[in-house]
Amino acid sequence: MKFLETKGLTKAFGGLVAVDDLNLAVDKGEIVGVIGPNGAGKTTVFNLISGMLPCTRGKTYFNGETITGMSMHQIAERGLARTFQLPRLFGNFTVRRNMLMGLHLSAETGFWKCLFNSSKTKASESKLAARADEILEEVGLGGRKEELAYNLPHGLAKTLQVALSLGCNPALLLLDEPMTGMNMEEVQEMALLIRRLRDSRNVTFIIVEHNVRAVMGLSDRVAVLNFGKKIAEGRPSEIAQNGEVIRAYLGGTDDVA
Amino acid sequence: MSAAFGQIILTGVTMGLIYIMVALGLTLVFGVMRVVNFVHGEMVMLAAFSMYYIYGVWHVNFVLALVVSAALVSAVGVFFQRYLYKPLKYDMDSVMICALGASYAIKSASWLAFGPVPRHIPTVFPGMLHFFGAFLSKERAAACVICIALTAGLYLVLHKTKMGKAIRAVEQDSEAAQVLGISIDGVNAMVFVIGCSLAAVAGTFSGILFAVEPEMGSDPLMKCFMIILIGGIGSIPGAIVAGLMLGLIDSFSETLFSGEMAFIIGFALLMFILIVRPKGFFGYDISELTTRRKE
Amino acid sequence: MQRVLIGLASLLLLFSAVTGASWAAPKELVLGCNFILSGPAATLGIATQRGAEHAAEVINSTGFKVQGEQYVLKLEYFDSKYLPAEGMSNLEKMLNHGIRYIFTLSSGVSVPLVERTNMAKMLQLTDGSGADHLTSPKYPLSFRVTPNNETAYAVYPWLAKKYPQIKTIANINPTDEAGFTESETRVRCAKNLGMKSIANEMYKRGATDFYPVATKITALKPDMVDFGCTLGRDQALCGKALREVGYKGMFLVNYPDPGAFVEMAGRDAAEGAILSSAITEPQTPKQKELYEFYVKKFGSPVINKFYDSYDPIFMFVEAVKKANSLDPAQIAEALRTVRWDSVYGEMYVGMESLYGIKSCFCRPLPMGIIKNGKPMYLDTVAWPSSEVIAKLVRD
Amino acid sequence: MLKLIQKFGAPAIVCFLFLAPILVTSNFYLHVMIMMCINVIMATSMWLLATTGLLSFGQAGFMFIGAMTSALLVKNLGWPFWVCIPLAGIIPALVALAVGRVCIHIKGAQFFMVTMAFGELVRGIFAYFRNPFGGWYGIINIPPPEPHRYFTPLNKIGFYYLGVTLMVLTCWAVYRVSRSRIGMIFWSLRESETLADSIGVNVRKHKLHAFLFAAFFAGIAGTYYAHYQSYISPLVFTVQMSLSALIFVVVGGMWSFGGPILGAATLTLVPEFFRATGVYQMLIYGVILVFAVLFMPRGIVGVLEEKVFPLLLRTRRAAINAHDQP
Repeated sequence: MKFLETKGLTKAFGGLVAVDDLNLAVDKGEIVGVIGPNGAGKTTVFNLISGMLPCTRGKTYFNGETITGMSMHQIAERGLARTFQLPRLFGNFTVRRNMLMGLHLSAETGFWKCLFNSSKTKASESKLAARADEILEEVGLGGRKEELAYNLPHGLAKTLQVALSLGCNPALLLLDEPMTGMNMEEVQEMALLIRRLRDSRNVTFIIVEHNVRAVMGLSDRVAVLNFGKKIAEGRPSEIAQNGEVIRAYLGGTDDVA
Repeated sequence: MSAAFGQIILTGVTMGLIYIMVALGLTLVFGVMRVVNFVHGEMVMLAAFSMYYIYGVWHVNFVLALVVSAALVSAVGVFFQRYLYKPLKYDMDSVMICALGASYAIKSASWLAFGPVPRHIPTVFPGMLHFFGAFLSKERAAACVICIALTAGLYLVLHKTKMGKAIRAVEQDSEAAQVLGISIDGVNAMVFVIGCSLAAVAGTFSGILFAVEPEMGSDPLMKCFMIILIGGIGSIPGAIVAGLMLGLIDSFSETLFSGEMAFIIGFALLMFILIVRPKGFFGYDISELTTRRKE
Repeated sequence: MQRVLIGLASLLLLFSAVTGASWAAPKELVLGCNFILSGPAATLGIATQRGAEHAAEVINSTGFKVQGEQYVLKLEYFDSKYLPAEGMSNLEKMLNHGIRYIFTLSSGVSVPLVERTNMAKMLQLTDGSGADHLTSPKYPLSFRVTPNNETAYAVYPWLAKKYPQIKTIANINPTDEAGFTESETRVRCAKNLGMKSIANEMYKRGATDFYPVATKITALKPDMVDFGCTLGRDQALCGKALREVGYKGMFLVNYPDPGAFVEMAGRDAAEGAILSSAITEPQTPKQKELYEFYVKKFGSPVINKFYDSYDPIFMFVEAVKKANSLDPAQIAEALRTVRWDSVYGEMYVGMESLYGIKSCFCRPLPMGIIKNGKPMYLDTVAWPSSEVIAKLVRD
Repeated sequence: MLKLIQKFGAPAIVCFLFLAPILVTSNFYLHVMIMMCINVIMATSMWLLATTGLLSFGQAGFMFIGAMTSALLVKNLGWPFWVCIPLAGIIPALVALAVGRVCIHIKGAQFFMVTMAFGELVRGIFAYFRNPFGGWYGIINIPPPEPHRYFTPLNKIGFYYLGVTLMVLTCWAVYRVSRSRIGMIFWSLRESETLADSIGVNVRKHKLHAFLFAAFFAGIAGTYYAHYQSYISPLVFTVQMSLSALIFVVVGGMWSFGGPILGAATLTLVPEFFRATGVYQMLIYGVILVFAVLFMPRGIVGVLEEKVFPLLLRTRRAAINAHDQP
C-alpha cells in the first residue's frame, strides 16, 4: 500500500460535484504537484484529505490506516499537516508565539501541570522555545520573531504558515498554493525550502499551485484536475505535452509552457 | 374544546405576528451591522409614547402622527448609528454594552419623564371579529394585516429596489460592497431609518393592544433576538417562521400549563433548536462574522 | 498587576472621599425609603414616593416634638431596582447613614432584609406579602403597612352578601410568592363562604398578552373573575383579553388604579367591574383634598398607591410622638397602639388573631364599581373582626 | 523600579486587601468590597472563557446552581459550609460539562442565546419546584459559615476575609491558566479555530475546559453570595447578572488580565457613589457605560497602558502575547 492513497474520493456540494471519484497515490518522499484551472476542485481535495470537510464518498488511507471521517486535529496528530490558500495565522500573536503554538502537538498541556506550572512543564516549554527559534531560523523568519503576525508581508506570512505546519513534525505536508502572489525570488526561496525539507526531514509534499512553471520545476510527479476529475498524471515533461491538459488550460491561465 | 383550540391557534398566530413586527427592524440592523442593538426596544417605547401624545392626547390624524413619530425615532436611531456605533466600528461586544447603557439611561429617564401611570393609545379599530368559535379583536386583526403588509413590503424593498440590493450586498460582504462603490455609512443609516420606522409601527400597535410604559420595549426584545437567531440572522422568511413558531409555543404552553411551565418549555425549546441547528432555519453560518474582531 | 493595585487604591480613596462625607443633619428624623425606582416595577416605587413625599411635606409644615425637641421628617430615597442584592446594598448604605427606620417596597426585596433589620434593631415598614416573614412574632420590628391578601377577609363576605348569585369564582394571580399567598387566601375564603373556586391561574409577571389565560378561564365560564394581587396594567390587559375572548361574567379588581383601568381595558370591557380597596370618587374631605392635590400636581388618574403610602408615614410619626423616643423597639410598641384617622377611615395595627402579633395595618375598604365608563363609589367595608376571620380561615 | 512593581505588585495588592479592614471600618464599605469580590470572581472566570472567543450569558445560571447546592445542603441537611464550597463549584461544573457537550460547538451570537436560555431555564426550574427550591421566594435564612461568631450578618470581617481569599484564589488560578500554554491555546482559538484545529489542537476539548472553569468559579461565587446574603431566589440570578459579568470584562478591557478585575472593581464602586441619588442611579450608570465604551475602546486597562503608564506598556505585553517564556 502506498504512503497516502485516496480511493474514489468524491465531494458534492448539493448538486455541484466538486471532486469526482479521485484516485491519488503518493509515495514516501515524493513531491507531487496538483494543478488545474480555477475551480477544478484542488483546494477541496486538500480539505477532504485533511478532514476539514467530510467527503461524500470514498476513502483516504494514510500510512496504512484509514483517516476518513477523522477530525482535522486527529489527522494532524498522525503526521499529516496542511497549509491554507490565504495564509491563516494567529493574527494578534507574535511570530514567535505563533510558532510556539505550532508546536502544540509536542507540548505538555495537562491542565493541572499547567495550573501549577510544574518544573516538568517549565522544562518542556523551554525545550519548545528552543525548537521554535530553530524552525524560525530555518525558514528565515529569525529576524522578525517579535512582530505581530498580521503585520507580516504576504510572502513571509505564507512562509510562517509553512513553518507552523512543520511544527507538528509532519510526514506528509499539503501545501495549498504556497507560491501564489510571490515575486520571483520569493518563489525560488520557497522552492528551495521545500526541497531542503524533503531532503533533511524526508517530508512528503503534495502541492496545489497556480504557478504551473514553478510546480513543473519542483515536483517529481504532477496530477492535473479539471472539474473535479483527474484528467492526467505523470512526470512534468509528459504533462507539458499532454493535449488534454493544454485544452483544459486554454483560456485559463497562460502559464503553460 | 375545539373552539378553545381554534382560539389558541389564533392567539398564537397573532402573538407571533406581533413579535415579528418588533423583530423585523431588529433583524435588519443585526443582519447588516452585526450589532446587538439593545436600544431597539427603547425605540419601540419612545415611538409608542410619541404616538400616545401626538395621536392620543393632541388628536392629530393617525397616519400623520405615525409618520411624525417614525421620523422622530428614526432621528434618534441615526444619531445612535452615527455617534455611537460608527465610532465603535460596529464591534459586537462594545456596541452591545454601549447600547445596553443607553437603554438603561433612556428607560430611567422616561420613568422620570412619563411617570408611573401605564398609558394606552386609543384604538383605531374598535369591535370584534368572530370566526367559528374563536374571537379576535379588530385591532389585533389590523395589527396582523399591517405586519404581513410590512413584511411583504420589506421583502420587496430588499429584493427589488436599488437601495434594497445595496443593503443586501452590504449584509453579505461589506468589503466587497465598498469596492462596488456602495457607501457603507449611507446604507447603515438607511437601515437604521427603516428599522426605526418598523419599530415605530410596532410600538404603535403594542401601545394599542397592550400598554404604553417605559419597560414595554425591553420585554419583547429578548423574544425578538430569539426569533432572529432561530430564523437565521437577516433572513425575513426565517423571522416569520420563527416568530409564528414562538407565538404558537407561547400560546399553547401558556394555555395548557401554568406560567413557569410555559417559561421553561419556551427556553428549553429555544436551546434545543439552537443546538440542533445553530445557524437557524434560513441562516447562513454567521459565526465567523459575529466573532470577528477588528485587526 | 500593579495597574490593578494603583487603580484599586485610587478608587478606594475617591470612594471614601465621596461617600465618607457622612451626613449629620441635627433634628432630622430620617426614614430610609428602599423603593423600586427603576426597572419593571418602578410604577409602584414612583407612586409610593409621591404619596410619602406629600405626607412628609404635610408633617413638616408643623414638625413634631420628641423629648421636647423639634423634629422634621426626612425621606431618603434608594433605588432597589426590584433586585434583592440592590435592596441589601441599600440597607447597608442606610445603616452606614445611621438610618434606623426603613420603608421597603415589594416582598421580593423586603423579605431578604427582614432577618437583618431585626438583628440591627431597625424598624421596617413594607407593603410586601408573606405571612411568616414580614408579619410574625419572630420579627416584631417589621410591619405591613398596606393589607394585601388580608383584604380578602373583608371583601369576600361582603361579596357573598351583596351578590348571592356568584357561585363560581376564577382566581388569577402572578406566579410569585405574593400571588401564591393571595390565591391561597382567596380560594380558602371562597370555599368557606360556600362559593366554588373553579380556576386558580398563575401567569408569568411581565406577560403582556393575556389571551391564553383568558381563553382558559372563559372556557370554564365562572360567574366572577378575581384578579387577586394582579397589579395595574395587568388587570386592565387581562380584563380586556377576557372580554375579547367572550367572557360575560363579573370582575373583582383589587387595589386598582380605577382611572387607568377604565382607560386601558376600554369602557365596555371595564363596565360593571367591582373595584375593591380603592378610592374611586373621593368621599370624605380628606380624600377630596388629597385627590385635588394629586390631580393638580401630577394630573389624573390618581394611582391608588398614592393613598396607600400616604397614611403609613403619619402612623409612623404618630408612633414616634407617642413613644416619645427614637428607639425603634419603643416606636414599634407605640405603633401597635396608634389609632389614626386615615384617608380610608380609622387605621390601626392588628391581625393578632391570625399572625400572633399586631403587625399588619388595618383599615376600612372602600368598594367601587364601574358604571357607564366611570368608577363610582359603592360601599365601604369595615375591617373584619377576628371572629369573621377565624370563620374564613377554618378548613 | 518597574521591575520591583512587577515583582511585588500582586503580593502588594493582596496585603493591601487583607489590611484594608484596618482603614475601612464601616460595615458598608466592607459590604461593597465583598460585593466587589463576588463580581471580580465572576468577571475573571468569564474573561477566561471570553479569551476563547465565547461569551456566556449563562453565568448567573451556574451561580444559581452553586448557590442552591450549598444552600440546600447546609440548611436542610446541616452539612458544614466548608464541605459545601467545593461541591458548589463541582456540581455547576458537571452541569456545564453536560450542557457544553451539546452546545460548545455553537459560536457567536447563537452561543449568547443558548447560554442565556440555559440561565433562564435554571431560573424557571428553580422557580417552578417550590419544594425544595422554594419557588420565587427562594431560600431564606441560609445559615452563615462556621464558626458563627466570626460570620454574623452584621459583623462582616469574617465574610470579607473569606471573600478576599476566594477572590485571590480565583484570580491566581485564572492568571496561571491564562499565562500557561492552555491560556495560549484559548487565545489561539479566539484568533482562528480552523488553524488551531489544523495544527492538532482539540478545539472542542479546550473550549469545554474553559466553559467548565468559568462554571466552577461562577458556582463558587454563587455559594459565597448565598451564605453572605443568607438569601437566594430566582429574582437574584437574572440575565442582568450574567450581563453585568460581560459588562465588567468589556469595560475593564478584554485584552489584559487586569481588565476584568479593574472593570469589576470600578463598576462595583462607581455606582455606589450615586446610590443615595435614588432615581438617578440607573440613569447615571447607563451614561457611564456609554461613555466608558466610547472613550475607552481597549477598556480601562487600555487607557492606563496608553495614557497613564506608557512606560509599563513597553515593559509589559498584552495578555494575548503574555506567556511564561523561559
